[in-house]
Amino acid sequence: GCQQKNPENAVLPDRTASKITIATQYGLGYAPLQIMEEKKLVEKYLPGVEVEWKQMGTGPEIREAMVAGQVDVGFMGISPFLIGWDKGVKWKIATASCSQPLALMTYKENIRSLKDFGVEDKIATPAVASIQHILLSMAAKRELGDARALDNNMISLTHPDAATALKAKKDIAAHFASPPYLFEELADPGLKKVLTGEEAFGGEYTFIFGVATEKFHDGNPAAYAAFIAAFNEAVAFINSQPEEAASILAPKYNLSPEKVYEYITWEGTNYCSTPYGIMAFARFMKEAGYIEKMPASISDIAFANVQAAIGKRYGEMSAIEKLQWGKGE
Amino acid sequence: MLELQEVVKVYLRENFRHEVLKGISFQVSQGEFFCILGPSGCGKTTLLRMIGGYEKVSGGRILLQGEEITGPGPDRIMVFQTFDQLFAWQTVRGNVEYPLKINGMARGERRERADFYIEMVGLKGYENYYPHQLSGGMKQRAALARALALQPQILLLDEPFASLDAQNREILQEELLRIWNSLKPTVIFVTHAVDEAIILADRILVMTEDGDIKMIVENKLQRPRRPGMPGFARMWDFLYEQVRSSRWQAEKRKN
Amino acid sequence: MLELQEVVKVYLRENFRHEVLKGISFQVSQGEFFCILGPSGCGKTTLLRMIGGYEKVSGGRILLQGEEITGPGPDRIMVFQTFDQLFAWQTVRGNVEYPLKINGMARGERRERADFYIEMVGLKGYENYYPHQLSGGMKQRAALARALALQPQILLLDEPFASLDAQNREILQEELLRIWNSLKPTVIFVTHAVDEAIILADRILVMTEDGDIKMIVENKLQRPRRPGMPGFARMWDFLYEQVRSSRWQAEKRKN
Amino acid sequence: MAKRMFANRLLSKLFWLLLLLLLWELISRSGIFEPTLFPPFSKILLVFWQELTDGLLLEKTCYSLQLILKGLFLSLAITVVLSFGAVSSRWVEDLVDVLNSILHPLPGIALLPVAILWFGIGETSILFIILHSVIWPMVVNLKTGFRSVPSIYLELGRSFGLKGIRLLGGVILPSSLPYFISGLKIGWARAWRAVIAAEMVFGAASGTAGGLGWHIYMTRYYFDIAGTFAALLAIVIIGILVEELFFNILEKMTIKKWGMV
Amino acid sequence: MAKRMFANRLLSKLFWLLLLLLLWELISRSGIFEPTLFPPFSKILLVFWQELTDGLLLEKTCYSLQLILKGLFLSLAITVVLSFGAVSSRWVEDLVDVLNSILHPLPGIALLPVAILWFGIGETSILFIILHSVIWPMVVNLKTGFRSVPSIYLELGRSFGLKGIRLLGGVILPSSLPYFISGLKIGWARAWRAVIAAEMVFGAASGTAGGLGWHIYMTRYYFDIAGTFAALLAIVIIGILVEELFFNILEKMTIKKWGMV
Ligand SMILES: Nc1ncnc2c1ncn2[C@@H]1O[C@H](COP(=O)(O)OP(=O)(O)OP(=O)(O)O)[C@@H](O)[C@H]1O
Ligand SMILES: Nc1ncnc2c1ncn2[C@@H]1O[C@H](COP(=O)(O)OP(=O)(O)OP(=O)(O)O)[C@@H](O)[C@H]1O
Ligand SMILES: [Mg+2]
Ligand SMILES: [Mg+2]
Repeated sequence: GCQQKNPENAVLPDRTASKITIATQYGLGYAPLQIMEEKKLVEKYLPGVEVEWKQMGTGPEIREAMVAGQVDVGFMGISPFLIGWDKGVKWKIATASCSQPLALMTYKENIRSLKDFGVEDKIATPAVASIQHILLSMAAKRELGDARALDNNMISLTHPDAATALKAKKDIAAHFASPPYLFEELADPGLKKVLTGEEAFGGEYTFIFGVATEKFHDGNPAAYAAFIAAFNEAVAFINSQPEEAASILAPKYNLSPEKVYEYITWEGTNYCSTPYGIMAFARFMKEAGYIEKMPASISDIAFANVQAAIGKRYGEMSAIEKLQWGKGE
Repeated sequence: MLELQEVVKVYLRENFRHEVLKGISFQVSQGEFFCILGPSGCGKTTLLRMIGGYEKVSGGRILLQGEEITGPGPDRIMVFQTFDQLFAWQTVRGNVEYPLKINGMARGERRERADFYIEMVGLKGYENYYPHQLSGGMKQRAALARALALQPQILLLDEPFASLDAQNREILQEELLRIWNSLKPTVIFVTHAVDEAIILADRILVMTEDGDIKMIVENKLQRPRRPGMPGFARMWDFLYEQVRSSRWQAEKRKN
Repeated sequence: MLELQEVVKVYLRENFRHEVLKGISFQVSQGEFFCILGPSGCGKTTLLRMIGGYEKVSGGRILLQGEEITGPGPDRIMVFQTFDQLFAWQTVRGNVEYPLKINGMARGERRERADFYIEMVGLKGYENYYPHQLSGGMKQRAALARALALQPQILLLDEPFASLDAQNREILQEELLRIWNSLKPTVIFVTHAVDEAIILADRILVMTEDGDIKMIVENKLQRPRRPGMPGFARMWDFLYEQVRSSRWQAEKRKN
Repeated sequence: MAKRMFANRLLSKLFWLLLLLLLWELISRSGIFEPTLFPPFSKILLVFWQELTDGLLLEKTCYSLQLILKGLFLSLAITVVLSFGAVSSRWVEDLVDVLNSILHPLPGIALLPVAILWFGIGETSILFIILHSVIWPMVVNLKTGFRSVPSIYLELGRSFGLKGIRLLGGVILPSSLPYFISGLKIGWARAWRAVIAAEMVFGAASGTAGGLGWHIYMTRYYFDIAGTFAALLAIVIIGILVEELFFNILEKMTIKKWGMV
Repeated sequence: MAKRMFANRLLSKLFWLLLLLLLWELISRSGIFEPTLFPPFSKILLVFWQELTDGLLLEKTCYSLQLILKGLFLSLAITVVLSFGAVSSRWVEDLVDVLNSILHPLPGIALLPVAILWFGIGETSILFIILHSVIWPMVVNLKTGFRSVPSIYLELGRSFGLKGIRLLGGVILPSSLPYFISGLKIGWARAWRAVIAAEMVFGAASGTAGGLGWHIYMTRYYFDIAGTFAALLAIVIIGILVEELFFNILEKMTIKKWGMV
């Protein structure tokens, strides 16, 4: 983290005005937040702070709520964040949350790789600039030599609807799924994996980020620091005591603790507050025209604590910094 | 032939049965002009509606040519007492033509027939008016024209002339009798006016206020009838007295 | 005092102006019983509605105590010609009581007054009926009771007795005159029946079929009036002739 | 209109209901459709029963229902004011017409940015979405109803000295009650749809566990289609109860008794 | 009801419209609200104009409109059949009532699994969502309308020998036209809402570039709120045109001319 602030020497006005509103979406990708809420970790680092938890439907709503000043820290994918940043929203990445396995699933026997997709074989991704969409374009560039090769195959469908359509074998051939739909689809013997997210990206990448407004970061440093510290502790807790974490999380998801345990320890799942792959996504989105600006450096889009976790070596990039650019650089 | 056998009508209200008609029996033969006289609220409209098939009997039977009436039909056309019986979405001419059209009459013929009856009831010039643009009496006349134009076997007329001036009423009485003479439909005619009953009817049914038959009077006066003619005044006095006394008796019974 | 000055009423229809009333002027003094006679469709209802303030004049003025009428008011109550003037959601008693309640009468008093008038019009026992459960004549009587119970300065009655039997009509004529004698409201009474006009009115306005004044006749017969009394028949003949000729003239003018 | 032969309509409705459910069960069991997506009704019922007994469903239902009732009452008040304004004044009528043609076709979801900006992301925004869904169809119906009041009733009301709000309550509302009830029925159903949709967006934003809409979102997320249908079943059951107990009785006590329908 | 003094209502509506827009502009420019979420109307108009001139908006609007019209016509037919069945037969009425209380409150989004299962993810599913949105409010109104037909009209119709479908067309429909038009107005607005919502789900799934709903989704996703509002503006303009040109003229030619309102 950045300046490790003791609650005792926190600046006075901060302590009185300490309120933090955190918005998440639904799913186990946001598990550290439920741990934080349940174990009152923010309160631990900043006694007296008032934490408001909001669970919302999709990324754009969280983004709008942050722009409207209703939310201090929101969790979302890389694309909604970068699009907002590109449009001038004053916010930066405060932490990564997790990586999760993504995979392109199909029920068609004849499809084994991207080359096998015919003109009529539709692939569902959640939205045009979604991470799934971008990963697929990256893979198309690598395997087919053209980032736009699959553009006419791709259609937009939300995950539940795409999963439904895939199971019903109706109108679509493949679905670029994320958990828990991916788990569900992997369990279906009629479906098989064509491509994983890491294969597409060519390395590790972060799936979900915590984004904070600059207003919150600058105006309420104590609360910001408490949030980061608490988040890190929650991530550490999940990683070191997954069974206990699973039993805390289970009731919140209406699932059995065993199931939750299975999910949070699934191969490819990694709760980690250090981000991976952010610059590669930014570059790709810029190239594809989804955004107009390219961040000059990581510190343009991430707060100092993130920069600290990534590091910056003189002359060349640090090992983790390199990973932000993926294998493509 | 129309035959009512012990017809009873009961309305159920929250806590009690309102027995409107208590066992009415009479017969009307084909082509007869039959009048019903009776105080307001005695059940004349109800009776007519049951003959028309719009209302179920609560007891007894109504037979038409020996068969029980089960619902409305184009053999019996009723002119209702209320002013809202013209279709609001059709002009006067449209209203008169419509049932003819339904029954398959060709355009030209029905136009001609409609205009004939419209003129007869004195609504010439108002063919293209919508009902809401007519006066009360004009609405009633238009409804009458519509019914007459259909030339049904049985005409059920519920105080069709109540809202007409004496002059108009006289003319229409004459026209009605002319039509009746030439086509010989059975006419059942409800009226409050004793003189109207005498001028028009072959037989006159007088009802008591509590929904029973007081008497049926045969009207043997020579047609055409006029108020001043011999026997008219006597008949008038007699009927008037009957209606009045039926009312007082009912009142006494109530108290 | 009510004064009409050159009142004109025109309805605009798609392609032409229908001039219903063409410059009507007359005065009715406070407490007068004024009758309007005229053929169906001549504009009687329209005239009454304008006095009631429900309809705008197209020309001329209507003055009440020297002030122009701008809209309806509780000083003028109208009994309409149609059967749908009772509030469907109130019982007979509710209907009669409601305007009294609006005008701030205490519960007990208005109940008493309502019941008095309901009995007067012969609807005792029907207090709790809803309008759709009444016969046509009963609806009209209930509306009359409601209007009388309000005891307004001016009563506008549009053929209130048209759907009543002779007996009921006679009783209500008497009751109306009794009330008029004791409270002395101004009454403007539209009727088709010449004898009714003679029995009731101080003055009788005869209208032509095309919406003009034919004449205003002063009725100097001694009250109480009865059809058989001296002078009645002569007056009847005279008025009847006037109404008839006004109709024929109009017809001739049209052709 | 059509006269009924049997007094007890509930029986015949029950018959249809059971028939439909049977059909559902059969189609599902036939295996034509993927059974995880189209679970047999018996399974839905089982899930429903479990969730009902552990109190979860009841709690969520109450939460949503509470929002709906608030929304409906507010909508009702606003609708009456708008419609009455519209029939009283030409200017207000034109304003209401303009607002109606602008706002009625706009989906709540498209107004989210504004809703979030103005009302935040709590209950108020959900209420806003409900109001936006409920008010306009009710205004359309009530305005038509007010305009259809027979002019003779208005004339009588004015004659008796009624004006403004008293004319509204004494004459206009009772006389346009069939339209009003129709509008209320539509509003009730719309409120359900709106609350479900809004909760899916605002989720458990208000700090509580959320209502049925959020529950539907969650069950769908974890592919628990039977759970989704169990939540829908709760809505259906409440819908039928309200129809039979509230609307039918309301109609029997008013417009049917008065001979209006 | 209230008599109008000026014949030209359009003028006064225009006045209100301009006033509302001015208000929008002023509030937005005042900076009380975050301007990216609440862009000034002038900016929206600019975007609207750009998108209009480059043909994009027109194409998207036509696509959505085409879906709506299909949906409305289908719904109309189904509604009339259902409502007529309901007034003709006690059994059908009970079935329609049951269907209505089951389906009316269910949000389209909750029926998505079933819709996808049955109809896939193409236009048919969008149509299904539209029908589900439009049919029920229209059924509620039309059923009330049919039941409110004065019994004297039915009696006359039957007397003249009308039965079944001819009674429907000749008497019942014209007499319940105010309800019908109200229902149609609601249905029209609902169809818009439904098509927007459905397109957000099914996106450009049908292979074309998608309609306004998809456009709204995309602009929102790209945080182009002015673009979102420009799309809404297209809906509003069409709404006003249809209100003024279609509904007003329809009313003038029918229920107003007939003295029904
Ligand atoms: N739905 C109903 N419920 C209860 N009573 C009713 C209902 N309909 C009619 N009645 C009663 O039936 C009786 C007869 O009514 P009807 O209309 O037949 O009288 P009428 O002889 O035609 O009278 P009028 O000359 O006044 O028209 C009335 O006392 C009325 O109250
Ligand atoms: N909205 C309208 N448009 C055109 N003409 C109308 C309208 N309303 C009424 N009229 C006409 O006005 C004339 C007078 O109608 P009014 O109701 O005053 O007659 P009336 O004397 O009361 O007749 P009745 O004795 O039959 O009731 C009629 O010729 C009628 O056609
Ligand atoms: Mg009668
Ligand atoms: Mg009249």
